[in-house]
Amino acid sequence: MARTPRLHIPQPPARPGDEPDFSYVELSDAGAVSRPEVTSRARHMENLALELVRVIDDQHKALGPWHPQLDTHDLQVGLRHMLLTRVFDDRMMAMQRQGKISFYIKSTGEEAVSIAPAMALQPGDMLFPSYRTQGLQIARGRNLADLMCQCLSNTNDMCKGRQMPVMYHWARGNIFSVSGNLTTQFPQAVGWAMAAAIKGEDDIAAAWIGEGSSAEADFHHALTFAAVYQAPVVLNVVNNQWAISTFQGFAGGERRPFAVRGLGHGIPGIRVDGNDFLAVYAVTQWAAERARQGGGPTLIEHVTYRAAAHSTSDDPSRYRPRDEAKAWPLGDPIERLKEHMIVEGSWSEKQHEKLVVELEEYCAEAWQEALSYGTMTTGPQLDQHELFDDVLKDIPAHLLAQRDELRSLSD
Amino acid sequence: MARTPRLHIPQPPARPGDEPDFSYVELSDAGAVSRPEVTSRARHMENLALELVRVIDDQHKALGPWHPQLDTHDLQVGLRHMLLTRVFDDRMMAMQRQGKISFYIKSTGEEAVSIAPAMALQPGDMLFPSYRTQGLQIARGRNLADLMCQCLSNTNDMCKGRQMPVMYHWARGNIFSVSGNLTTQFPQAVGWAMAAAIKGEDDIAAAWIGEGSSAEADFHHALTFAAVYQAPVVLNVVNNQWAISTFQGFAGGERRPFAVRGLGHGIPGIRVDGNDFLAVYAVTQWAAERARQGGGPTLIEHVTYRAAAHSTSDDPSRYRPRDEAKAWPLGDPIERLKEHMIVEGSWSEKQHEKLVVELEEYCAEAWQEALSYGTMTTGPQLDQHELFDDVLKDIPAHLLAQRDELRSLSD
Amino acid sequence: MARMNMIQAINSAMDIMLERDTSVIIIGQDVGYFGGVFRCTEGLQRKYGEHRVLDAPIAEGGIIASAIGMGVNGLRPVAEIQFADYIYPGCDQIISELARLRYRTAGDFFAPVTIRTPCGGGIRGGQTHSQSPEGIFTHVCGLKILMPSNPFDAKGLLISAIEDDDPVIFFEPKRIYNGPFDGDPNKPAVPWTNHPKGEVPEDYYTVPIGRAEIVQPGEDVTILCYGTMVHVAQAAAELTEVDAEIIDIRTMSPLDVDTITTSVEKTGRCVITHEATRFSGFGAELAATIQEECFYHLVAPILRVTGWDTPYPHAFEWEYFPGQQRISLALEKVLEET
Amino acid sequence: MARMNMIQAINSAMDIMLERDTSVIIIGQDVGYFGGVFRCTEGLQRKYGEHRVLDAPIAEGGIIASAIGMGVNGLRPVAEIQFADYIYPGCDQIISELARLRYRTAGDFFAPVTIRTPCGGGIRGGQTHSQSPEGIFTHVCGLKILMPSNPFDAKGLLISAIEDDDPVIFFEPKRIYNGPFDGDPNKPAVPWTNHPKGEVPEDYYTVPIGRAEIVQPGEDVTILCYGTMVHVAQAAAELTEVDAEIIDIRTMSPLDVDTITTSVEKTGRCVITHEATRFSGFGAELAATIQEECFYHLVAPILRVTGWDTPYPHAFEWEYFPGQQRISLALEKVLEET
Ligand SMILES: Cc1ncc(C[n+]2csc(CCOP(=O)(O)OP(=O)(O)O)c2C)c(N)n1
Ligand SMILES: Cc1ncc(C[n+]2csc(CCOP(=O)(O)OP(=O)(O)O)c2C)c(N)n1
Ligand SMILES: [Mg+2]
Ligand SMILES: [Mg+2]
Repeated sequence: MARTPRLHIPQPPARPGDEPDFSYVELSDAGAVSRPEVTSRARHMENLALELVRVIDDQHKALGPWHPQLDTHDLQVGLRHMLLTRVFDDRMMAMQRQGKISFYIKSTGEEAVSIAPAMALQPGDMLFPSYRTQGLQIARGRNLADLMCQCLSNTNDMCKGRQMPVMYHWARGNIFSVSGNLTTQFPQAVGWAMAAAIKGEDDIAAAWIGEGSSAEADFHHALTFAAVYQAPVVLNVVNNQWAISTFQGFAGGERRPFAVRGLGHGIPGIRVDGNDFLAVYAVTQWAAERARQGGGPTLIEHVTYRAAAHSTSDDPSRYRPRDEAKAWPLGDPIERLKEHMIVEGSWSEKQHEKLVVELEEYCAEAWQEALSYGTMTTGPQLDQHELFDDVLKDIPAHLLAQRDELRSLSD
Repeated sequence: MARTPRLHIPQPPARPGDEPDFSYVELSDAGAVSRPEVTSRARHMENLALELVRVIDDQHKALGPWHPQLDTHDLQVGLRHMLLTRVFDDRMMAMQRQGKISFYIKSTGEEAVSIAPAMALQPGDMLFPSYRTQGLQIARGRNLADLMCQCLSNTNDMCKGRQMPVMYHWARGNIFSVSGNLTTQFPQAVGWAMAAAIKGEDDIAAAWIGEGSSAEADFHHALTFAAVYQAPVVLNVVNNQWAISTFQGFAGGERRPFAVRGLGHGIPGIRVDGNDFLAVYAVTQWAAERARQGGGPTLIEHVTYRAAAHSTSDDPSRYRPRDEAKAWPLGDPIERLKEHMIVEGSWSEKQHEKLVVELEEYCAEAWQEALSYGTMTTGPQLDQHELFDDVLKDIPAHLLAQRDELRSLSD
Repeated sequence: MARMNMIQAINSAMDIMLERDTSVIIIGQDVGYFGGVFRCTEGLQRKYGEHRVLDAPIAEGGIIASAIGMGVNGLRPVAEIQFADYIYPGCDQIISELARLRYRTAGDFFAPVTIRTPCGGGIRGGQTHSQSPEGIFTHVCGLKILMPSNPFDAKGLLISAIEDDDPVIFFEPKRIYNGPFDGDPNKPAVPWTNHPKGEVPEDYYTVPIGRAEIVQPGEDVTILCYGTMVHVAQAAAELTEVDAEIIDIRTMSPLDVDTITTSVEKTGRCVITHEATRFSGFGAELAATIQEECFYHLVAPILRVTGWDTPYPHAFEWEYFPGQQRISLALEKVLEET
Repeated sequence: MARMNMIQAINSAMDIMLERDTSVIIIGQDVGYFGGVFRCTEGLQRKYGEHRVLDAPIAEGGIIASAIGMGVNGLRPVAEIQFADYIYPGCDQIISELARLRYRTAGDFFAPVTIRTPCGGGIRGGQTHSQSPEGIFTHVCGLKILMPSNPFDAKGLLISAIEDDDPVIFFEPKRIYNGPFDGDPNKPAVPWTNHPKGEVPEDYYTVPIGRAEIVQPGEDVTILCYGTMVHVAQAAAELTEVDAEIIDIRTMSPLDVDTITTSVEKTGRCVITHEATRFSGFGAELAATIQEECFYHLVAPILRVTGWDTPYPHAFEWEYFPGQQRISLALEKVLEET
């Protein structure tokens, strides 16, 4: 090339071998960000997209206008759900390493961004999950064994063996199906919310994607349709800094926070400390109330960190410093809620230890229950001929013929 | 439906029979908007996306920091190009009505948004047009007959009869091909600009879409890629208030101006009076300079009005007041530049009348020249067998066979 | 019975379904106040309100996606894509989501979306207003693909599609919106008025999905066609005075294989015609299936008469269009063999 | 000669082209610093810099669109779509733009873009990491569609693709990235080391686009296949001890019809196999063309052995995969007929 290239290439703060560096993450003090009325106009609260809503401070105290004032019971439930999510993740990861399941995706360090919203929303609200929001299932009380059965593609798998692990859904629990195709759920959630509004119902929708996924077309479709029709929906972008090997700068995070994308469409954007359970709860509650009152959509950017590998197929030490998670300035969501509760006097180290043990046992039992439905290779097996069901509502002639053909093979 | 629907449905200000109402268009006074350094950070000039850059005031004077200070020659060239565009449009419309061409799209009232940018950019800059920017061709000196030949699908058609009328391109003139598929050119322009930057070249790209088209996925792709790589590109959204029958609210214009979409990505957004030749020239020059200096992309919203029907297939009296164009608060771009030049003493009514006659004659001559290359039904004809060329660079075997088959039919 | 053209028949289908089922809604570009660029939704917004008949942003992907979300939330959306040429921005939502939702959730979720879209050439629309992309979607399992050839079927099939719990793409051959077209552009345009299939009940009725129709019985050769080509095939058969059995496929997927094979077993000869490009087009599936099912009955190779493997050109659309002459030649050719 | 697996061969092709032609650039998700999720671009960014090997935002439509723009501006982009299952958001830019640009501008503009994308199942990827969508794109005129079955062809074809001025979609059957796979998942994995096509020149060479390869000559039946299925077909032929002529299509579009018809005219029998779903899949085009061209030589119906017409399931991928047993049965069936 004749001349010097001058294309800007986003640069992550640190690569393997470098010192982790999160100086680029702009922080606000806990309690520092104002909380507008839910009926305020989007243009009068643009600061929310730039600042960082935080409730729990460095001394573990909760403060400021966004303090959701949850009672002890709710705090304990939240902590328990987050912890259970982590324990579940760890066990499934181990099971994948042992070859019991083919694949897994952990949400370690990001538990608050699903648990807190799921608690702040109403049971009738429809959730459109990403593959890293297993916490939604747990917070809504899903039987752990059901999730495990999906990962095992066994006889109790709600997907009948058709989907890779973690692609859960729960119709009765109002949780939509996880798609392998990024961001597709975002505008679908908007459509769901539009239908609720058309029917005059009060339910709202909420959806989750990663920050990397915000580059997809469907992000724009979601914002446009949500803005045009003022759909009652809460759109969550989980900015965990990484999308497989590319840091958030490759989705445009170098220039403006993802919450600001909302403002471009006249949608309120809120940037929240995703590792602060109370803050996430509060902003979700605010956005949900706004939506339910007819105020339309809100875009929430959850600032967090993907502490685990992308998936069991990934090795992050190839592209980021090994100890980056430790340097993450917003800490760990479980630790932070726990410390807060201890400081508030509603929790103790001892209770915590006991809870961990209890949850591990619960998880182990659930695993045993799940195994009783078989694995892909042992125990009871799904009927392979069901692979022809549900392509259409009724099996068409050519699929019946193909099923017969498969049947004749196995005979 | 049990309950009252509560979905928001955007409402245009006026429908057939109603009084036109443009009170929703937020205006600024001419000269009132500040002009930042081209090196300023996007976040320090967000006001540009909300205010309206205007140079020519109600007394036809040019003023303020955006006054481009063009000399008389340039003003006359600009006026001539705009006028020629209009004269050309009127003739082609008439030709369509007479059945000489199958289809046409006018740009009446929007001439400034192509003529002024084309003049403010460098000849080496690559233009990615929409179907309503014939002015780009005219400003770059395209032979009128060439454009007419395209509309006639005749033997001199640069598209060899393959495209509907107005789908021009001009490789030598650095004008890309108009696509029938909305918005596709936007991210392509970004890619072109990325390549220029990779090669270390100084050329930049510019692209045009309508405001309705900003809802398409490719708008988001363009903004994301432009922001991430800081591509040297000027992205123009022509907000002419209508997209066929739907007013700009259905693209999200009810809430925030389209220029604000840029801010969501950290891209400077400028809202400009699209009927003010001088203002459009100035903001384009500013954005081009910024891009050339490595400052990355700019999104420009041209606030204008589609004075004509969408196309020759459309009848706007079905969906908007007949006299809406007259009520448009930003006037007509040709009238405004003309009045300004008269006030400045560099033009006269008489010169203007003479010019109109001259251009009409030029246009009539060009039409005769174009006809000498045939029409779809009369005169010299394209070779129908060329319809197999250019699918691939070399004609593959199966297309040779199909060509033979066609040949055997016509024998 | 009323006389309707295809636009009126399609409009009537939606009108009836909007009336019968409050969960039916219409969404698309310009479909609301304006009534659609081809006027298929004319009057519907006025009648059923802005919450039932929605103008949409210009984003086909967003239209399909929001229709899926609405479908999951109990509505029955009918989404219009203004031209089939503009369906591609919706491909991911159609293929990865709409077609797969029921399967991947083992039936727990589904979205009963009908996508209506005008297709086909012959209106001087050039390469971006003339395409027939049905072949792409017939390869996508989980979708039902329809194309009617007349007002009666259009209404009955569209009602079936809207009532169907599976996703349907309903292609509307725009060349015959106003009247049957036999492939000769020089003849004066004919309205649906005198065509038997232009008689359309004003009330609710259905034409079943998944059934081809024998438009004309015959002994010597089977012609498989759909959409506009049904009329062109009929004209070609008449022109050549061939005793052709003409089958209007109507539902490309799932395909009514029985009707087709029964016919070819009888005639031993088959010509397939569609407007879409030939290579890997839907005609290939028809030929592949027939040669497999009817191998021992075939006395001549199955021929395909289709659009050339080029984009649809503006200037030479009649040279491009698989017209009477090409079909006639194919008929003669298959009949030559003994 | 070196021993390479398919990943190394693909990497080598790009390495050589980046070296030889400064207009070649690579763009895709995770292709830069990380070297790609399948490691096909490993080391290339380090060697050629961040302006030649670009990590991209997660937007397939944007990747294709920007590659088109770069192509128009004189570069020769090689775009990676991380999985073929994720190509759909790029459909509009591929079909409406990339494939049509040369035609609609009568040759004045073109974009020499190569799209690389891993396809196929057998890695427990479920329905969103196992698809083979080549059939959709073979129906789109203006594209060239390739799928290699071994390292030697992969490198030679990829170099041809990058040098080609037409747009190419280069499908990489990921199941055989590391070794040939005969369809039996219970056998230990085999590396490319001992396979003759695992011998790959380190330097520049090309394998021509548009030419099928007779992988194994034979007299009794022709097997048409590509990608992973080449190896499965070979195993099935061996298993059944059938004297099969096995043809690796390699270029699906434009298709090397001559090699195919010459073979079928000789053998009189044909089995077609691909992993993609059957209905309207690429096998249909093969069967349709062959029955037309070789009608009088065929002694038995052409059979297709393909993925079932369902999404690719996670649990039953081997029940889904068109394996040795199904191909063997088809071979036996076509040989039964006399
Ligand atoms: C349409 C599509 N393109 C690409 C992929 C492959 N892919 C899976 S996850 C992923 C990264 C997503 O990152 P992000 O959105 O930040 O979510 P996170 O993994 O960080 O939770 C990619 C590229 C996909 N699944 N779908
Ligand atoms: C992908 C796609 N969808 C739909 C259309 C049909 N269509 C052509 S022009 C148009 C309206 C565009 O409006 P706008 O972008 O505001 O441009 P304007 O006509 O006002 O200049 C529509 C919907 C198309 N050409 N391409
Ligand atoms: Mg992420
Ligand atoms: Mg417009």
